[in-house]
Amino acid sequence: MLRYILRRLLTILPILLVMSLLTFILMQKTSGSFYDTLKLNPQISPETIERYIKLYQLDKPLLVQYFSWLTNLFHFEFGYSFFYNIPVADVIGGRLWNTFVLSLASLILTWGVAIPLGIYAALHRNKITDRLIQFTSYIALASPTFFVAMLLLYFASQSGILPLGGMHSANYDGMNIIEKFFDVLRHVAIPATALSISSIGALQRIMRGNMLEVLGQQYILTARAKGLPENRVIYSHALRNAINPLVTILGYEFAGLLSGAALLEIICSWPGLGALMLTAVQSKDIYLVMASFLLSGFLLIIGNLLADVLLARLDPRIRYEK
Amino acid sequence: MLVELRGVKKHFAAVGAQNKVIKAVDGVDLVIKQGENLGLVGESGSGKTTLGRLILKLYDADAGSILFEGQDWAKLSSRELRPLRRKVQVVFQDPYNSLDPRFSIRAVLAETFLGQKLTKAAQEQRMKDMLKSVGLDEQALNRFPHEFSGGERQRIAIARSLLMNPKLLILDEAVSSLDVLIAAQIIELLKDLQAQYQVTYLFITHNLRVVKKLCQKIAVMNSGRIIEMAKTDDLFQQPLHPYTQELLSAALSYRSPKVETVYQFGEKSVLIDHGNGHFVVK
Amino acid sequence: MKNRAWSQFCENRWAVAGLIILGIIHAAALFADFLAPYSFSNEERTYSYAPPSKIHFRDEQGSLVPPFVYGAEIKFDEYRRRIYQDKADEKYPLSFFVQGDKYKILGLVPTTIHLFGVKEPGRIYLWGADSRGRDLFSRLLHGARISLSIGILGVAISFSIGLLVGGIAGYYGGKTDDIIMRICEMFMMFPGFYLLLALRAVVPPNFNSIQVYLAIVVILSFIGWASLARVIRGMCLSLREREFVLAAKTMGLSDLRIIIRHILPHTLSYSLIAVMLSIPGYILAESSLSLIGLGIQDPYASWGNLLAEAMGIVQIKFAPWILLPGFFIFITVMCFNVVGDALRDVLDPKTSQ
Amino acid sequence: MQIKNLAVSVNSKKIVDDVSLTVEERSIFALVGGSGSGKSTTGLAVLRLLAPGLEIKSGEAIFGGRDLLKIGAEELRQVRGKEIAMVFQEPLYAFNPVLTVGQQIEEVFTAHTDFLGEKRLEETLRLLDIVGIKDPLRVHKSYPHQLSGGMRQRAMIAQAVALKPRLIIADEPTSSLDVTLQARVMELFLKLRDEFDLSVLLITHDLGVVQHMADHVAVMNNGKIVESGSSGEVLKNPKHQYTRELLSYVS
Repeated sequence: MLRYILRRLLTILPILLVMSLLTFILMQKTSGSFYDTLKLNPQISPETIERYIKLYQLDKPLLVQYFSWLTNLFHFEFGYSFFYNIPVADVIGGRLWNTFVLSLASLILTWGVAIPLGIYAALHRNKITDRLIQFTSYIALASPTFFVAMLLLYFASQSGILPLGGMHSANYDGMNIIEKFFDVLRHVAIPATALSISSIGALQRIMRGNMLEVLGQQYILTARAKGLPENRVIYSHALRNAINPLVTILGYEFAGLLSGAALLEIICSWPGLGALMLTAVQSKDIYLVMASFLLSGFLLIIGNLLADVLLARLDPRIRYEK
Repeated sequence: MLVELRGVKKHFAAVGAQNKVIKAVDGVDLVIKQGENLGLVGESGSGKTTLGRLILKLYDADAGSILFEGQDWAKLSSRELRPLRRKVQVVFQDPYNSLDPRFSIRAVLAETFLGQKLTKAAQEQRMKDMLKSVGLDEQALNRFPHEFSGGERQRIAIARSLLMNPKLLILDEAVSSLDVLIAAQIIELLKDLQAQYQVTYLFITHNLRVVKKLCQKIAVMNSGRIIEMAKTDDLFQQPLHPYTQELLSAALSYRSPKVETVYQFGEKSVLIDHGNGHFVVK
Repeated sequence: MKNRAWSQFCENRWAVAGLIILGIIHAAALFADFLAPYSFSNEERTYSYAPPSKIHFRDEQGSLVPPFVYGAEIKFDEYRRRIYQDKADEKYPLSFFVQGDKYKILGLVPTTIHLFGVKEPGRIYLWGADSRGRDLFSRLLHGARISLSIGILGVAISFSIGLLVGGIAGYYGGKTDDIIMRICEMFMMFPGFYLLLALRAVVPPNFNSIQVYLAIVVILSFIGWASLARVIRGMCLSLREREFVLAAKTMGLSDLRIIIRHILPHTLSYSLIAVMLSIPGYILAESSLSLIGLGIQDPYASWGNLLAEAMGIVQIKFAPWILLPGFFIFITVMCFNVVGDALRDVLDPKTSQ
Repeated sequence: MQIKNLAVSVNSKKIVDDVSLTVEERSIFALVGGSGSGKSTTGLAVLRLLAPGLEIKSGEAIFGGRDLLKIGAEELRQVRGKEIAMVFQEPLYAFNPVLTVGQQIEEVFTAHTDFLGEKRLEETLRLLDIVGIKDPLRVHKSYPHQLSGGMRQRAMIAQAVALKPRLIIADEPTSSLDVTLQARVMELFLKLRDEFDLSVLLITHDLGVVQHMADHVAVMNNGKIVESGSSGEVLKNPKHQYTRELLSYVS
């Protein structure tokens, strides 16, 4: 299992390295080097400038700079944000958590709705309710997340029930822990819903298909022939087999989830990694771009590992080489 | 001597596990004579299918040599090999997979004429004749594989093979996925066609009862080796190796003497002649 | 075989409708200059957020006259928002094949003829105007050009890469296959949007519009080829072992013939499905990028940057028509999905067996 | 058990037509036919396990004084697994891949008895031992894919005899096994019949099996029984053309 995890890490690391090198060099070439930006910025104290020039060997060739940036990463030194005028690490920590909250909320919503719907539709195949679910799913599947988000924001502005952006209310700091939880929940509702709509459509369709396929399997016949109650046949025999393939998909879904989350963070001004990355790209804040990019890869690895561990627990046929 | 195998080996890397090889074919000597049908019998994993594909040159042998009409195909370039290939043809087990689903039966059969100078009319006539010999209507030409039953597809596959005028036709579990009755009809058909087309069969199967009708000689395979080889009647009357005995008693009477199913062989175990062309591994 | 598939496809009424709609949208994009009364950059700032023009067929007396629109009288409310009212004495008849902005038919023949329009200083806003008083209908048609062509170009490029790379991996197998597949996995596993942003960050700021457009196409293809390559490779790998291919091999057919006649045709129907189902991804990616201001830049129009106007919630209330680009994206994506799914039902041997 | 005039149809086309047969106590009854003859459908219909789309048109299946085709769902459930058990052709597919073999056998006890966990385990291990599995504890903890084909089929049979049913319906129980294993599994059936006093409805395409195992035989073709009788009688002296054909390919 450990070896498998390492292997997974090794697949994602090369792309992070190559991409970061590419970004590092090209951004410096196209929009000015750190060195110049740093020197020209009157808001940064000379001491700070001195410190970073030494830390990142900014007076040396680009490749040397890249490697010193890379080695500094291992000391959790992410560089300096020109846009925010503070070290990148200070900006980014909370952002990572916020993106995680949004992704998790969307994931829970998607699975919480799609799985029961899929099961229900499969058990009521071709009945009117099933057709309705399939039709709605089709529409949901084609709805662009950003468009859904805009519509939701518009309706929220008309009704005033939900906040129109951000992650906290103004008086967040004065709340107790339960109030804080519900405050975040109210804020996350719109971006998470928008992010989930089309995934729910897709996942529901897959779940329904899997369930129908599993119900036609012979072990279901065996279970019935054993005289098991119908509930047990469906929930203990069919369900697990129908869900397992979905967990496999989950690994690849994380990439999509993070991408979608990034877009919605921007639209709903959710203070996450994606929104940060956009600011960084727009303001050519090089260290921030690099750090955001690397951390998105980090989030992805965590998500994938969780999915793999889950799958290994659920399906005895999966054995990662020991 | 149609085909001659000498010390043929083929090993595969085991899937998933490193440094482990599956010795699919592990030192096989075998001779197939013109007109003498050979039944190659073994259970799943015995290496019989791999052996068939080695003779077909779909795999390259790791060791040993395979001579076809005295010629070693491994020494030929792919350009030299291609025209020779038509001499060994194959009918596979799965009738649903052995015909390209996008080809009409006419297209399937017409492919056999590539490289031959035949007029369209002559081709058409030969295809029709062939379909008739395998017991199908000439209407079949315009239809597609999915419109036929499993047995009919096998007949088409046989027709395609025979249109190539092969010397050797390998039947790789060719009737195993068919219903008993249909299987028996196909066996009868093969028997009838043999005289007409001057072809020799190598029948690969797990079912001793199937080869009994068709083959003059039987070779029993286990763990990548041939463990016994004899004329069909001799083998049925006097099986010498305990595994053959078990196989026979299971196939004919559903009684099983308790013996090991997988045998280990040392490097030196060889086939010993017991007279009258009856060989048993020592 | 082909005909059977086609007639089966035609039985699916949704799919046929989808195909027709896609045809109309693409044709409209192709002839956008002619169909649209204005060019994409023709602006009249006094008409900021002008509502859709009402086309009248009857005059004040109620008698039937050639269609016309009224001129607009602009007032301001207490929040200094524009209020548009018809001027009863200013009528602009709607005419066909009128003179207007210059353009070239299909980029070749210069002309000034537009399908319809009204005489200056009157303006016709079929679906309303944007903040700068540009005609949304015209901009939507021009935007369709960019949005749709990015989808098609992007798929074409990444598909060529995917077919080539997947074919190589599938045909040679072994080590080559291993390495290529590791690379594919890397691309597939990475969150595309972050990759998109990172790549966008390295596009020089001094690029002109066409260069940005091409850069976006290249970036999208660069991210998208991997999943197609993986599928093609998988198919080649399994086809190679199919018994009819083995049989063809024993018949002494050449590798080239086997690949062309027996292997590729089997990947083609899948490829067609994959193309249909992946175009929406490219359209959406371009829209997202343009929506957040990193894609197609004003004054050029794409559905994404048109929708960017709707990011301000206030505007939606007073000019709801600015949401239209969103519906167009939705309809197009929907149609591609419907057609792609129907194609799969018809062509995928797994479901048709 | 007695089946009377059973008819099953799909889309109003009859695939089992007017089938009647009687399985005596402690006997092995073979239902023989080619694929598509309706023999499997007959077996499934008795326990009302037909796939959606297949419909029982008429007939009775009398078992222990009740008509299985008429009793209520709960009563039927009590019969399934407890009084009539089934063994299927391919044990790899007939076992749920994500549950251990032990869990699946124990389910039979959970569904029909109030045995506690320990008693269930004990019983299961005893059953696995009876069907000739050498290390029952390992098999109990294994997932289906970890066992060989022969082992799986033995475990399947253990599951079937768990509650000493009076009848086992075995649908091609050996067709997916290698010949040598086929023989061993068939012997197991004979042994269990004697040990548990049960009857077997053996559905097969292989008259060879019938020859050595069955007391009675019925030959099916195109949904109809074309010939039936004691197996010695039918095999020695086949009346129907189809039986003769089938038989000619066996010897």
